Amino acid sequence: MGAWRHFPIFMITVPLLGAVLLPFLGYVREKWVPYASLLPLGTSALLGVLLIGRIPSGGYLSYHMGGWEPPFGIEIRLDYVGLFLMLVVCGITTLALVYSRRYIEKEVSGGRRTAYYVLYLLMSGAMLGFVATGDIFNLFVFMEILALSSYALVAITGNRNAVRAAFKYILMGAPSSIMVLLAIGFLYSVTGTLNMVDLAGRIAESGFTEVLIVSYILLVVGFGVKAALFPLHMWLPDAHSIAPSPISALLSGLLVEVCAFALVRITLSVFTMRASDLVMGTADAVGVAAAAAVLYGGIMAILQKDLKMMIAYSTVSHIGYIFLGLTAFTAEGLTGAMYHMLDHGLAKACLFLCAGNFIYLKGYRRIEDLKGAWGQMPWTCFAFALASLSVIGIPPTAGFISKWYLILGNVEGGKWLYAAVLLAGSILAAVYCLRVIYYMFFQAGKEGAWEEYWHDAPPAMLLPVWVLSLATLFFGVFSFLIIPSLLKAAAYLL
Amino acid sequence: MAKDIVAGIFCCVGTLFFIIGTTGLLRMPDLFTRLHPSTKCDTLGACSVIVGMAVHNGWSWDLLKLAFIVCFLLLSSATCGHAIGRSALRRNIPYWKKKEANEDGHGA
Amino acid sequence: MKKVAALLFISALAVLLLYVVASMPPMGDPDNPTATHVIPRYLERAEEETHTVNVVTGVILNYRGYDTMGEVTVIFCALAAVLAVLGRERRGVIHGFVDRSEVPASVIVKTMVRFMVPFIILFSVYTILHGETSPGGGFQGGAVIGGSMIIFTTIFGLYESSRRIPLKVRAPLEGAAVMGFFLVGSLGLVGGGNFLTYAWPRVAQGLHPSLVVWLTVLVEVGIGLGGAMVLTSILFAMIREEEEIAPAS
Amino acid sequence: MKMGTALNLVLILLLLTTALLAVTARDLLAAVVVFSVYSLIMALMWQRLQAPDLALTEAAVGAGVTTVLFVITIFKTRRREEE
Repeated sequence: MGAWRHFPIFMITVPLLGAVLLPFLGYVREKWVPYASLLPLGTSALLGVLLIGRIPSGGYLSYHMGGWEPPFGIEIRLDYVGLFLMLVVCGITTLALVYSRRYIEKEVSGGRRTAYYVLYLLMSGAMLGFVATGDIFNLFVFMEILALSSYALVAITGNRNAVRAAFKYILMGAPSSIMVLLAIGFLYSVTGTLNMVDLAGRIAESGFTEVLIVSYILLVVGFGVKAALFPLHMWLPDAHSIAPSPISALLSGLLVEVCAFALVRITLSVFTMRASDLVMGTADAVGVAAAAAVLYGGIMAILQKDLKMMIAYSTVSHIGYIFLGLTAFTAEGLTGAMYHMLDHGLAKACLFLCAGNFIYLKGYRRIEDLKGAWGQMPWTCFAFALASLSVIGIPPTAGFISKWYLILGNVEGGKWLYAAVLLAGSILAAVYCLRVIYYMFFQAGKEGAWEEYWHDAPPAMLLPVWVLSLATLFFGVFSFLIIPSLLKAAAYLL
Repeated sequence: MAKDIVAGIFCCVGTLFFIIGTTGLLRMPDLFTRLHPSTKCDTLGACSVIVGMAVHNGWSWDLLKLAFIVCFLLLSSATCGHAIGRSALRRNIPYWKKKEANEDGHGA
Repeated sequence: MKKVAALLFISALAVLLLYVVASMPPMGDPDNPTATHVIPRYLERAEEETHTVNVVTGVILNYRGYDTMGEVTVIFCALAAVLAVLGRERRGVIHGFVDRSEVPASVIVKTMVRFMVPFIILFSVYTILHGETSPGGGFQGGAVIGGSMIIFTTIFGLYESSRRIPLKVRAPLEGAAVMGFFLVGSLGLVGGGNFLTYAWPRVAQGLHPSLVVWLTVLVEVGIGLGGAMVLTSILFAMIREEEEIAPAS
Repeated sequence: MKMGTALNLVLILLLLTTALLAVTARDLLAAVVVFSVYSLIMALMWQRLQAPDLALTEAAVGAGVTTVLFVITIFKTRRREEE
């Protein structure tokens, strides 16, 4: 045991510390804030990279906070899947932060800029803590930071629409937080513990079935709202399309997935064995909702006129994909869902940042405005096309791999209908993505609108976009680096 | 025993003042007349309850705390009453006139 | 229609919750799962292990200190959220707020507030410093200081009170709670402990136990200062008017 | 009935009443004032449930600070709820 066992906790706390130090820097030298905020996230990413290979794919790292053994103190429990997700979080947040500087200078007024970076760091740190923790109340605490910072970040531009979208988000989000808190309280009252592993054992012995059932339902609904599972997704399209683009990328590419992951963790590691009947019943319901989400999100995305709105509805659809993989309860399905979290995160972040480039340079939000955009902003358009391919699931990209495993998992679990729904979702994705690509590359622009001068987004905004889109390609071609370990970890989780 | 009786009397007197004060607050017709029972009787009521508690408790360091509570209560209650009354006066909040009271029966 | 749906939803939820509460283990039963699993150790050994007489403080700052670190981050996050929506005063610009009240505070009120505020702050300092022996602690004390700042500001105005607690004091101290936790947490690493170790294993190895008490008090002071500054900053951000009264000299 | 139970019942009834009033009041300032009363009763409840730390927090934050912040918010926006 070297110093590396302390890395996870510093991955989480360094961004939080950075966030509380920023206001002072904002007072002394406001211009340095965007650059300085990169430092804590970079540190986290570095520590995460150093952790690669330390955690075996069948095992986990258990870190006892304050040295108190688990049921008494708080435990950080990081398995292979958790570390994988933490690395995804670090990568995407760092890239979107690089992107932020120019975009935020334009969209957010002076007095609020420091607050933007503070909230950004808080959100990143909270996501890392959320993924890593092994204590169910600690999960709630980090969920609160996450929720609070995301409400504020949606509203940060301060115009009327943004505030309204944020308010809608709060109206959905606050009750869901209360539901999760109530569920945790109920669980504590019948088990007397908050540690997830300990809870699993105590639940197996507990005789209070009614309380357990209700608390599970509350957890599913609570996290379902946060993850925007189909009937509870109402807040998502507004919030995700109106927020500043880097924040949209974070919300769509990470936040909903992290919440879905939390639900999975609770399902698989807290409500095990004894509660399996109950979980199966709820899982069926979730499966139906997820299948509906895939189709509904796809159809709504086709109907949209606003580019960011379209991408947001696509997220609703893809959350359905992830949940369909999870409810298959097979190693392949789970692997597919995990891998889909990665490639959807990368692709969605890339799409939103591309949309941000269009807004930043031209102020164009509608899809029709993009006619002939390729002649003016080729780099952005190419990245957009590449990420779209991953969203559709065309072979060399990562989207293909994850969809392949998702369908495989559902077929293996005997759920042919869901496999068909997944395929249908891909066709819908092809329709809404290819339409945009068609406009960009093969349609002539309006006279003069795009022909004025050749200038693409500044390098600081192109670099993250390209890194993200190339990453979808990379993880498609080199999926064999990760998939076997994920399969092993998934089999261990089940 | 005698101590308990004295303490009980003080507490009862205090509670009585509270009841009177609250009744006054509900029954009085306008802001200025309501200020009168609510501030005066509350101060007196709370103070005599505290005196009762002090008697019940006997000699100890807790007496000092009670004395402080009485001090702060007297100061803050009087100041609050003054501030409310003064701002109401300056904002020309209308006084109560007997005729209006008769019209709607209860006065308030 | 909407109202009926909302009513139905609420009543369904209420029935569900009442049903759960009815089937929960009876309150106060010594055989409850809550009373037999984790709690006994807290109650029996907290004083020896955490060196805090107040078990609550021992649990929230030591056994579950990481949760409390998250909570203070939530508080800080609330401030950041308020500033993200309302904006914040900037350096070198003196801000004021237009006094909307038609009645200025009288001399009596001003004198009383000037007399009382030090006592309130004294009380909150007492609450913060005695968090490990008696009920209270950083959260409560910080809130009381914040309350005293609210009283002072409503009577004397934003200009006076932001002269006493200027931005250059508030900006670094707003995160004092998280910083305190991080500092104490990192100190835990010295000597082979884990993050947030308050030196209990080191005490077992022969270090003086007052170290643990001092670290606890340090965290409490951090929480108190941070909470007070966060509340003050939220208040200032809320009552600040958009127009800037005078540029800095 | 024991004195303690009676007191608990009274407190719970007051708690419910104030909670309902706070939700239903059309005048937002009245709602805030009732909510502050609710917090105060809640603080008493915490004390009766033997949680003095919580009681202190509730009294300071719930009844004190949030009330003032709510009042400021109301004076910055509209006082009446729209019908």
